[in-house]
Amino acid sequence: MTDARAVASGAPTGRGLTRDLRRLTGFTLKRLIALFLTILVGVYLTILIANMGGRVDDLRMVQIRGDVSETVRADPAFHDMSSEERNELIQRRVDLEVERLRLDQPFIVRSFDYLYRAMMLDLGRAEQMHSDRGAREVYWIIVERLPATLLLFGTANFLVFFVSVFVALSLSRRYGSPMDRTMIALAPTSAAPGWFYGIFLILFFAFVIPVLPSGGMVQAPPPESSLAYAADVIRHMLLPVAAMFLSQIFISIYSWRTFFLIHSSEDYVEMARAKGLPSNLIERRYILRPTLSPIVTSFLLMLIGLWSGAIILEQVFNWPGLGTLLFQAIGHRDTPVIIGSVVIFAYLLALTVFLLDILYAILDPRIRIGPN
Amino acid sequence: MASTPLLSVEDLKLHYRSSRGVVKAVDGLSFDIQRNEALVVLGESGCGKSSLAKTLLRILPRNVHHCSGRVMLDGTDIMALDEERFRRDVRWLRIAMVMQASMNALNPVVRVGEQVAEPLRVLRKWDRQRAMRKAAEVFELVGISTDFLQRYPFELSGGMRQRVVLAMALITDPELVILDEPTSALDVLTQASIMNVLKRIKRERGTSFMLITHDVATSSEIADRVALMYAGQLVEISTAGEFFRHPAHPYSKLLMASVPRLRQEQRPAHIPGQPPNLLAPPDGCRFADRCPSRFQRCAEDPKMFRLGYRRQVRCWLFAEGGKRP
Amino acid sequence: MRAWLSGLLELRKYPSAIIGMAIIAFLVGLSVYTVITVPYSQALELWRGGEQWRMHPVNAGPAWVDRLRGGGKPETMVISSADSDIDVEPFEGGQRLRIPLEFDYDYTAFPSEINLFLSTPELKREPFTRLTWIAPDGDETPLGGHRIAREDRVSITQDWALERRLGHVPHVGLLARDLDDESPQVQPGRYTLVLDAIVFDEDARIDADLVLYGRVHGLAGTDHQRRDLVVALMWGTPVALAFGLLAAVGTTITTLIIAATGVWYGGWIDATIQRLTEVNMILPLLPILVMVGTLYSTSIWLMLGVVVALGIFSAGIKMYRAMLLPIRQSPYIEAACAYGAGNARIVLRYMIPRILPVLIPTFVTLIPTFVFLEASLAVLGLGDPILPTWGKVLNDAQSESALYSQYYYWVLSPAALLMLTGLGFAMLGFALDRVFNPRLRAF
Amino acid sequence: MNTSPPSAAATATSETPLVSVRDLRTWFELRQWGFVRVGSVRAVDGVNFTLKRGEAVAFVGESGCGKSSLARTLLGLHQPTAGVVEFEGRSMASLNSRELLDYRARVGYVQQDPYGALPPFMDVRRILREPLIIHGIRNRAEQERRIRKVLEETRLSPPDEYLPKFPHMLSGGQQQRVVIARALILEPSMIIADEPVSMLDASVRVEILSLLRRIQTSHELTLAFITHDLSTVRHFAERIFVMYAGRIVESAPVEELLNHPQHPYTHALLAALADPDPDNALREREVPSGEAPSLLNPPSGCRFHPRCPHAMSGVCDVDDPPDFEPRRGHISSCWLHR
Repeated sequence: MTDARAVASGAPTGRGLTRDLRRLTGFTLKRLIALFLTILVGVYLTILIANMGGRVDDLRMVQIRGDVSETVRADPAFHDMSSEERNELIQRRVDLEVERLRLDQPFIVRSFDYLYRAMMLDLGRAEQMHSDRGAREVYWIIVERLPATLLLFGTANFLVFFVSVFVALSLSRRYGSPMDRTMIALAPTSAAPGWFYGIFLILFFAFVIPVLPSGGMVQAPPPESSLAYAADVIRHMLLPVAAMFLSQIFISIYSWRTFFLIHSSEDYVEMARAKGLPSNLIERRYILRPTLSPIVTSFLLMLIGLWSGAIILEQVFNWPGLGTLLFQAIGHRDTPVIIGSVVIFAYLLALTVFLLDILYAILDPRIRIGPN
Repeated sequence: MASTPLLSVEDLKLHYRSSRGVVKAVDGLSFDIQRNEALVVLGESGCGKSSLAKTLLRILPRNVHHCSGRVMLDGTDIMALDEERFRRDVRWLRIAMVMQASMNALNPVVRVGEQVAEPLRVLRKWDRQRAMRKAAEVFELVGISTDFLQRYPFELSGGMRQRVVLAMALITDPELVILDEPTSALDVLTQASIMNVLKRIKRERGTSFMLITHDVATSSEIADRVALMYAGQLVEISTAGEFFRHPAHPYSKLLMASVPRLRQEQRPAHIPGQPPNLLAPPDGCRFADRCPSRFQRCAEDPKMFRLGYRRQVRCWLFAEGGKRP
Repeated sequence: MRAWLSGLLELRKYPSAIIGMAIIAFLVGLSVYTVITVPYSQALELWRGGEQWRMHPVNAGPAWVDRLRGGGKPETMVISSADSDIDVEPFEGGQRLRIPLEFDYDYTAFPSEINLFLSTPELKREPFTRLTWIAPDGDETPLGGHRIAREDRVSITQDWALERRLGHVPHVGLLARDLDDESPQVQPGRYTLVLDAIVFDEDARIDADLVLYGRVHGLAGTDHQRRDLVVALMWGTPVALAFGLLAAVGTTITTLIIAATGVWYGGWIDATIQRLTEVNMILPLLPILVMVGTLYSTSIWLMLGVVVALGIFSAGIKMYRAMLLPIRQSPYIEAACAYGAGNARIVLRYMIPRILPVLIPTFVTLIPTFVFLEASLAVLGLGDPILPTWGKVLNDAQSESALYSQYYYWVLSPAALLMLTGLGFAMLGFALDRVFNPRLRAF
Repeated sequence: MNTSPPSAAATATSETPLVSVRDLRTWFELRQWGFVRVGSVRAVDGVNFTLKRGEAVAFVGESGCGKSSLARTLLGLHQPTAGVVEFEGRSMASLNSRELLDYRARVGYVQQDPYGALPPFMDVRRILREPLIIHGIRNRAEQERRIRKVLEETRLSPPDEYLPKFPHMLSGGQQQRVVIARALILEPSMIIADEPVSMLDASVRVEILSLLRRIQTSHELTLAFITHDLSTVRHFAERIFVMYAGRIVESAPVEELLNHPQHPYTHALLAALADPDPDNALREREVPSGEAPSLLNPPSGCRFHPRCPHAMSGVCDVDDPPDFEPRRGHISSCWLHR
């Protein structure tokens, strides 16, 4: 008995923790390697799609030739050349440019070069666009827009996530109540994406009853004090966040409610009830905790979905984020920016997936320790 | 009798709704359990025996339709207590339970030690140290190494998990432990060793047991008395000696004859027919359809007839016995 | 089969399922009607726009909305010379024609535009005509003279000299009761536009059509290119349904078969499929579609192909895999192996049918997702270049700042149809989910 | 009944056992990420036995002792890692796919969980037709005739009542009859029944076991009956193989084994088993300590030695015990018989 007491009073806790930490580190490393490979393949696929075995190169050749002849013709220094001489000069310059861009090498070779540069986040230079500070590097153009996107989507997602989980928990307690039925009935409204609700919200709150701005991130000119600036950004965020919230919340509540109902009929929940535990403890430790990993998974999957949706929602609300950037790049046919955005999206998604894995392992000992 | 029984159940009913109608899972049960007594509730699957356990601990399914009756624990009607009182005073402190399918009875993401100590921490407000010490004690009692306190359920074998669940039921020293098919998924050797643990606990601590099972052979390992259920009703309550040696109800007789025995030449026989549908149980005796000694009166519903000391049988064949003083 | 039937019968208990099915039936009916009455080639031709729409107003709202609100906005009026009594007065080497174009104007609002279309078929010398506008009170306004080409349009609205003379735009000034009023009222009654023409031919003819463009038009109104939106709204239905259905079928079936194959064979095949799924998970669908649309073509069929291709290794595989793994272990599969069922038979006949009930609701709810995806692409300006779709209407509205100009109908009608589609399928899908998903049945 | 070979062949083959298994090993490789090997589970690890035609035998052991893996290996569902399985004198490893399909028709399989063993989306008719279709019997009338015949044999009559039913509409006993009918429909010469009654109610168990036994005798089938419950064996098998941790530790005719158990493990099993008796409550049973070993890493020497009350250090924990024959026809692999 004394022996048992010594064992029970602490030592194994420490041992258990170090064991868990060791396993967790190993798991994280493994996932990192796997994810790195995944990104590698994903980005390479993106490059392949973007170049479709070199078709973009043809476009670029045409463009280079056009640009060169333009500059040559416009330069008064070459005006008195004969047309043959001029053509020769143009050809030389084109060749030089082709060599500089290494367009003379086979695509497959360059594709790995592109891959290397994309992995190093060297996304090249934009053809038309530039960042607000004037940089032409795609990387800077994108990085400048990223915070706006993160702010908007982060806020909306967290709102949807926490509100839905907590409403769902309370609904699963009030199974069959009028509130419960209403939520079920409202769930199909989530078939429409956020931008769709955005249009209605703009219609009502910016035009029919003009109380909120119809788009943008901050009024022009922006307010001087940072407090007023923040308040103005929040005012501009209201409609897009509401749009995303509306389009997601009911389906989220519905699925969480069902999820919790299913899990609250697990044997161990029944056991906890039989054990006389109070219901808030049961909810916290017996319903939420064992199901945290699927909850987090679906939250992150929702994030992934919304990343994609960002493009159009930002466009509808004229929000100066990655989505609008991509939209503008389409308008300018600025290929490097488009490809760069896709790569950055891929990185963001990969990061999300990685977070998901690690959270999974932290939350669920079954994954962390594993049945070997 | 002079002493009040530990648990006394009168006319307990539990009906629940299903998509096809109301299922009368428990339909008017009355029995009692004395202190330090083990009552075995025997019955085939679907006869309502698991619902009985859940009704006693008031962990009812969401689709309950009707639940009534009196459950007296040491003289107080615990069915009349409100939910919060019941939770704080009765659950686990006085009646604990070992669930069927212990595989899933443990929270997969909480270390087993904490789960076992949890009732003390929550209901008795013990501090962690003290609760864990007690947990280590019960682990010893049920025969698990205290190293396992820090393990997660999925790291344990089925037998170990079953012992953990048993430890959890014993940690509050309850007066009554309800065991719902505690060993049905386990191997013969593990089964026997868990039955040994139960016997020891009963002997050393004077705990009362209610063992719910369909396995006649295992039930005899611990039974002081046997209650046989059929289609939501009790058909016979006897002392173990009488039930296993001289079953009274025709169903009891057939059931005993159907048990394969290792040390007996006689070949087991099966019971023809099937149990009735609990959605619409037949009028009259529910076993009549399958009963070899059926006669006219079986069309009426028999009541429990008294047959000797603490022995009752729900069969018209014993109607005379019931009239005897 | 019987299980399916009883499942479908069960659906009757869910009002949302019935509403959903009614909506879907309506949409399908509308599609069939559209495809039959307006053939594909004709729809494309109509949607291309141009001269064929010259008789339609620009950005007119739906008529029924105005009538519901008790408004008296005019619809388009066409007064044709074919219906009027033409005075013919021959002279040497030609004739003098007097064509009165009479009409009653009883609307309370002014038209949005006035044009006169003239055509003089087979004339060698261009005739000359002088126009006079006669109001109900007898006031005559000369509109000047014109030499008429073979096909000619006299845009009375854009007659700047006339506008200066009247003090209002011509389509207001010509119909106003009192020109000095800041906001003039319509003078109701019979108007006449008289064409006095001199033609230099014996049996010459002049066809004239006076068009007073309305402020409302038909069921759905018109857009900035005078196109009737009914065409786009109607044709948008079969396009949306076909896209949604094909994309849903394409992704679901391929994904399911791949997941089942992976689960059945296990080992490196499963591992490869899993890794591919992970790669696919980090490929963002919409940006890639945008990229493909920008770099190659925005044909709806190419988009469909890309959607399906990217959908094959989608996250759905993980879901199906999780559902199929326990099925792969289930005794009935083992039994099938023991009596000699082959791999293909096990995958197609034993594994897939088992999860079909769970799949059908997912499939139904997937359809609107793709419908909205197509609309999203169109709103981004990557819609199919030639097909009329709801998304394109939204895109036009967006780029013409419809909301700012208060052309709400332009946004609301395609949005309503999109919403209807979304709701219809989602309502049915949710009900199906509750009927066919055994885990949900109790709830 | 019509599967029995022509009489000339019968005399020739009556000497050769139906099934002969020599040093059979079925190991399962544990892999990570689908390709990295991290170890093997030795589910069946050196098993020898022969089964005669028309014989009913039982394999008894705790769960995880490899008895189900053995059954699956015999059924050709797992590839043996090493060793030989011969069926009618032919090694299974030498069969081509056509012959393997024929073999599958010759061996029927009855599983533990009758509900799980039936595809829930098929009705009884379809369930019984499936094996026929797979084995090329496509004539509808012939299919129907065979289906009705097996339903009669398994006492599911009248057949018309059961044919259109789906598994969930049947009781557990009826489901198991359908499973047995499916195992019989290809007219096999052997049936492997893996815990056929452990998920059924006590009152139905005897019925199903009797049915299996009756079919076995009337069709002169070989019945390999796998169970963890010794008490059901007595009346339904002629010979018993006791398995422990991937090996057969003892084999003998039923009465012989029950009355004169030789191996300590068999002793323990018999001591742990209760017949219903009120006196059971008064005594504790002798149970060996510990649990069955992990098959990933089985103990050296005799696999039972860590739990054995008679273990001799230096012997039992070092060398594998060979098969001894302490009594006639009674084989036990334990160093005590040395």
